[in-house]
Amino acid sequence: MNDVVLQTRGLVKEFGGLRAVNSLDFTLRRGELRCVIGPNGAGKSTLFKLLTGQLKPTAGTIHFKGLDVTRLLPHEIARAGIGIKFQVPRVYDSLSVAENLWLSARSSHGTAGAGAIVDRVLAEVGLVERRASPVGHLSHGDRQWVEIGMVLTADPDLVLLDEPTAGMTHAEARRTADLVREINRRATLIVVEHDMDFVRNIAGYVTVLHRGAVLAEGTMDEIRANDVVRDIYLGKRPRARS
Amino acid sequence: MTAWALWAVAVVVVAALPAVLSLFQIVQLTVFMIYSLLALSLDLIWGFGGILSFGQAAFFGVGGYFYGIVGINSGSTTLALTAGVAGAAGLAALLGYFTFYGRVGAMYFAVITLTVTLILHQVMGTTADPRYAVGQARLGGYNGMTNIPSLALEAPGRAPLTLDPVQLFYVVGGLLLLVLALTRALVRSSFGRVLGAIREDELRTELLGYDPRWRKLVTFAISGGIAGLAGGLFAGWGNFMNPQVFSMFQSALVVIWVMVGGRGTLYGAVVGTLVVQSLTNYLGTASVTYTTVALGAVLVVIVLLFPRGLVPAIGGAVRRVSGRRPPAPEFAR
Amino acid sequence: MEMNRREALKTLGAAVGAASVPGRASAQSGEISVGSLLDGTGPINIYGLPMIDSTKFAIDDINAQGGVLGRKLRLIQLDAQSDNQIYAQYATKLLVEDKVAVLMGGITSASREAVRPVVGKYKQVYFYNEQYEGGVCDKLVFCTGVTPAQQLGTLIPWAVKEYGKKVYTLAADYNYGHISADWVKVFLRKAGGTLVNQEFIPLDVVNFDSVIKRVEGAKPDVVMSLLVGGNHIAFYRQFAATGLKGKIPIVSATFGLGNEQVVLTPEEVEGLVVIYPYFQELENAVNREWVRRWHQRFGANYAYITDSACTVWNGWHLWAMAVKKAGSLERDAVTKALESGLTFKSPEGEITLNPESHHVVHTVHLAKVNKQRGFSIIKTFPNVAPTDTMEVCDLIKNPNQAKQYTPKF
Amino acid sequence: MDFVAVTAFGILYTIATLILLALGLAVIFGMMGVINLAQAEFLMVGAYTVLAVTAHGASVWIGIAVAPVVVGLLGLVIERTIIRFLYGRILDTMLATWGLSLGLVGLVTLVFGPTTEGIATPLGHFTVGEYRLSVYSVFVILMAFAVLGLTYGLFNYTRFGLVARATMQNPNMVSALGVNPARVYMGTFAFGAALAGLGGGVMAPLTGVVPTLGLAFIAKIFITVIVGGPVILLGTTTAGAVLGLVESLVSYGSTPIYGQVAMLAFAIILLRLLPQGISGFWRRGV
Repeated sequence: MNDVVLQTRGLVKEFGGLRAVNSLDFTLRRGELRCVIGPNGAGKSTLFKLLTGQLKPTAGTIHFKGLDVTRLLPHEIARAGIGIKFQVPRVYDSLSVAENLWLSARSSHGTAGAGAIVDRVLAEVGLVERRASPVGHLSHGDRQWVEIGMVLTADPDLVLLDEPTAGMTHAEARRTADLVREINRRATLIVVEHDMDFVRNIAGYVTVLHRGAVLAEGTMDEIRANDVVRDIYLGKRPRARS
Repeated sequence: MTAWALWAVAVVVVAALPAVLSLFQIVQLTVFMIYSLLALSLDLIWGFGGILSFGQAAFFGVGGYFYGIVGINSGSTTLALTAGVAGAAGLAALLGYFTFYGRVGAMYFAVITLTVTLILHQVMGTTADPRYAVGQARLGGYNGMTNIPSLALEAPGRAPLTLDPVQLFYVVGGLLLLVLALTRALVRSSFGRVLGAIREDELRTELLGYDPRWRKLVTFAISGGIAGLAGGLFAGWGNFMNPQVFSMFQSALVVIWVMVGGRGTLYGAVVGTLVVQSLTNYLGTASVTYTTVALGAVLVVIVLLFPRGLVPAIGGAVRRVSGRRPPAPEFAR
Repeated sequence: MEMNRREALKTLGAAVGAASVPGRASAQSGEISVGSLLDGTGPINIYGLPMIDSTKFAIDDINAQGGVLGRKLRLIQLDAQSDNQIYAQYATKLLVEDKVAVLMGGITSASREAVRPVVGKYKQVYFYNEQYEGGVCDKLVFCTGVTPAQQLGTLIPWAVKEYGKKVYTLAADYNYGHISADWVKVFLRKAGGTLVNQEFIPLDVVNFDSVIKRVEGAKPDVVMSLLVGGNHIAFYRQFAATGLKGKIPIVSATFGLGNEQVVLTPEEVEGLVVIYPYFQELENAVNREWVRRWHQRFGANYAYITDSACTVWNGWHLWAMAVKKAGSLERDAVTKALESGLTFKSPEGEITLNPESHHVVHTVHLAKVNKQRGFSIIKTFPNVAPTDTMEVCDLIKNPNQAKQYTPKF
Repeated sequence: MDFVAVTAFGILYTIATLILLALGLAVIFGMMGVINLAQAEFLMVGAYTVLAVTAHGASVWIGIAVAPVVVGLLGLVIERTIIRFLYGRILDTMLATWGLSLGLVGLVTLVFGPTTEGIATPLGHFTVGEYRLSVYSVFVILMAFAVLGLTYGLFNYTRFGLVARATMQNPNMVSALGVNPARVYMGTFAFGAALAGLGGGVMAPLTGVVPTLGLAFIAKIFITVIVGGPVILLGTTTAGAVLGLVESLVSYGSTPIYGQVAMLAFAIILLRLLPQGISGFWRRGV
């Protein structure tokens, strides 16, 4: 039990009658690389908002590294070691690449150590030569890298990645998959993704969400074989020979 | 290098001015510099903190009244000035806790700070009765508090030296440059850069582990303290404080100074104050009924033609003329 | 009062000249700079504009008689924009930069108290030409306006006799209102009347509903109004609107200074009794001539020549007489001349400047608002002394004073 | 007993005047997010229109009818020359309209001079027990509710109202549907100005009309609108009722000084407890 990093029990989030998250029980062990898939409106982004404290749950609890974080404020949860990367990169356009990274590095390692970590991660994400240019001038792909870099410099225990490959070319997606595995060496991950190739590529354990609850959990192959998932997720089709 | 050259020039100019100006112009410039400090306090919280406060006039007034009360009763103007700064910073911290920890929206924060100022205007306006006094310092209602002691240099063991207009000019000028330098340093420090990040995207910064509430509160308290310092100096300059400092006009005037000068440039606040105040003064001496019409017209023109304020506009023009690429945001290690 | 084209251009021209020439005092033989600081804009300009007109008229009148010491007076008229901070700044400019031979101005007591410390710091003669709450005892300051002892001391005994003992006081909530309300208590006790209630109203209150209900409930014999400013005009209007005008009479020591009788209609305020040294309708030779020349200069449709305008006229002429008598512009000489019991044939009647208190002994007139948006004189009280200040302030015996006494019970 | 009735009437009257004066600003702020600090000067110009009309012999009622038209046109001119360039820039409009209010006060002083002959309150008075009330105050209350109804009707039952509400919620979509948002803003700003003109006109026979009349109202109507929140009519009505109630109760209980302080303090508490204003719960609308 001691290697459980994250556990939600009976987690509910209601928006005036609509249950975006419907008594969700979810457990994550240290070092896991969990993918979360499901159609739009399945509650994926609401779950991430609950895990990061942006939304307060209507009911249920969230435990992170044994600590009850249900009622904590976003910055307290971030300090406890949960980092997030948004689907549309949320970075500081007016600040330079290095400054963006510096901000997250300083948060967890203090002003002293921040400079060195920034240089190391800049190399990892391949943005060394763009370090001084304002992020506002970068391409969409580079901005994704900046945000991934910000996650790396913060060095959290649990990383939430919200569709990291959105808007990326295949080559960039493959590079991202390598990087996700690299992050996984040091941190546990939950990746929300629609790109099935990418999910198969990083091949962790998969959870399928539907109407705010867990529909099915298992390896990628088990999920592909699961008829219920196919009907719900891929829509009703004449029962083709699987 | 250019930054240090600019500072050196500024110090030399302030030092040389009294020799060049007439006594009245010195007295006039002293109060303009005091107003610039007040504008600076708004530029810190608004230009850098991204939070528009309509309450700087309240902290200015509190600073002045505290200076008056402590000055009249204790006789020591240094103590009075510290009381002014502390009183104003205290009010700012209290107001900051009440609003930032309540997650109040930006527009509502501006209205709350304005309402607090109007309440002070109402309440201080009703203290005309002699029984409203703190020690010997009568609050004086709309007529205001009179016989406030002039600023004096006090050294332990030596009789306090009341400053004459030229000495007061140097003290105020020195304080303005000092506060300007300190705020520049604060803004460039790691605290200041996180504040800038909060201004640009508060949620993102919160998700990086920074608590925006106490950072905004600390910045607001510092800004309140600077406004309180300006209020204390003003009371020491004019030996007089009255509730008109809390009026809606005064609250808006502080915002006008910073908008005219240009937000987020620190120097903009000083330039904006000097431009608007010398214009108001000139109009006042020009003729009787044209003052408000002319000031109104000028404000409308500035908003339409120089939306980002004079200093950025001038800066932009200089850059366009000199062809230099806009400076990349420096990143001090 | 239309600001006619010629008048406006002349002011602009003169001002540009004044502003551009860095105010070095003109040489011994040239013009004498004199300073006037009044509110031309902002809420207080309903009092200020007639006073500014009177200032210019007085300066021209003195210059027409050869000025003083053979030199013409050069008026520097500044607009304080109803802002007390600007009063302090401009007072400094007039005393320090323009080195004016005399400073006159200030309308509300607040503006006077902003100017007085500056006068104290840069030591020059200062005239405050406006009705006020009395008690200022300052070697450098001469208050030529009427004080509570002269107004209320005469009005209250008359009102108690005329209307009855129960008085309800409504006062503007600032120093003038508070101190004058205290004087109402003093004179009411002397006249054997009783104060039913006393209420202080902020300057920006426009809705008098609750106040009127309380007045109605208290059923006083007479209402004593010490209300001030444009917004308070609403009280008289709403008082009449509820039909109380006929029922409960009003007497006032401030009504008319801001031409309230012009803004309000006769049906609303006819019969309201006031008391001042000056009314445009005064029947004496000096006043008839003065009003004729005033209308000749400012136009016949000029709203009304207020008491403050006459006080400003008195102030300038008293100063001019003192300078001629002293034969110099030097401050102490002029002060000594001003303390020699000067008398002046003012449009209000003959006035004398009391040496000890630096205040003026006025002839005071009771009058009531008439149908022509003007006043009809009821009774005249010659040579009423400013006893409230004279009892406590003797600047001959102990000259270095610069404070304001308030009534003690 | 009749003191209670009279006080209740007084409270209703205070609330009615607050709503009548604040509605124009609510329409402009709620609909276009523009803070018009010259709104109080629109009231003043409305009052002066009534004076000008009655000075030329017409009755006060014609004056009150003409006032919204004159001020509406003034609003149109100002919108076309100044406000149009400042949409979306809320602070710049505050600064520009502040300059505008200074200018309007100066101009009116130049044209009308500081003191202008006023008009008495028409319609006489009636008595409740031993107290007397002016019939005109009943007219003011009826006018306030009439204007509320008119505005509600305009925004909910007319084509212009529908388009205006759509523009408020999504200007881009409206232009995609072929409506020019600028024209809608022009109409809305003019309507807001006309409401202020009407409010000023109705107040003319009640207060002394001086160029600086607006200064007494600007703070109160500004705070009422902000406390009211995004839904214009509902917000302004409830905020006007609550703040008006607090102010008049305390004024009757003690003195007008504490009445005004109580209202301001209560506004702060409301802003703190309801960060989106009273009507923040309902979707943005009318």
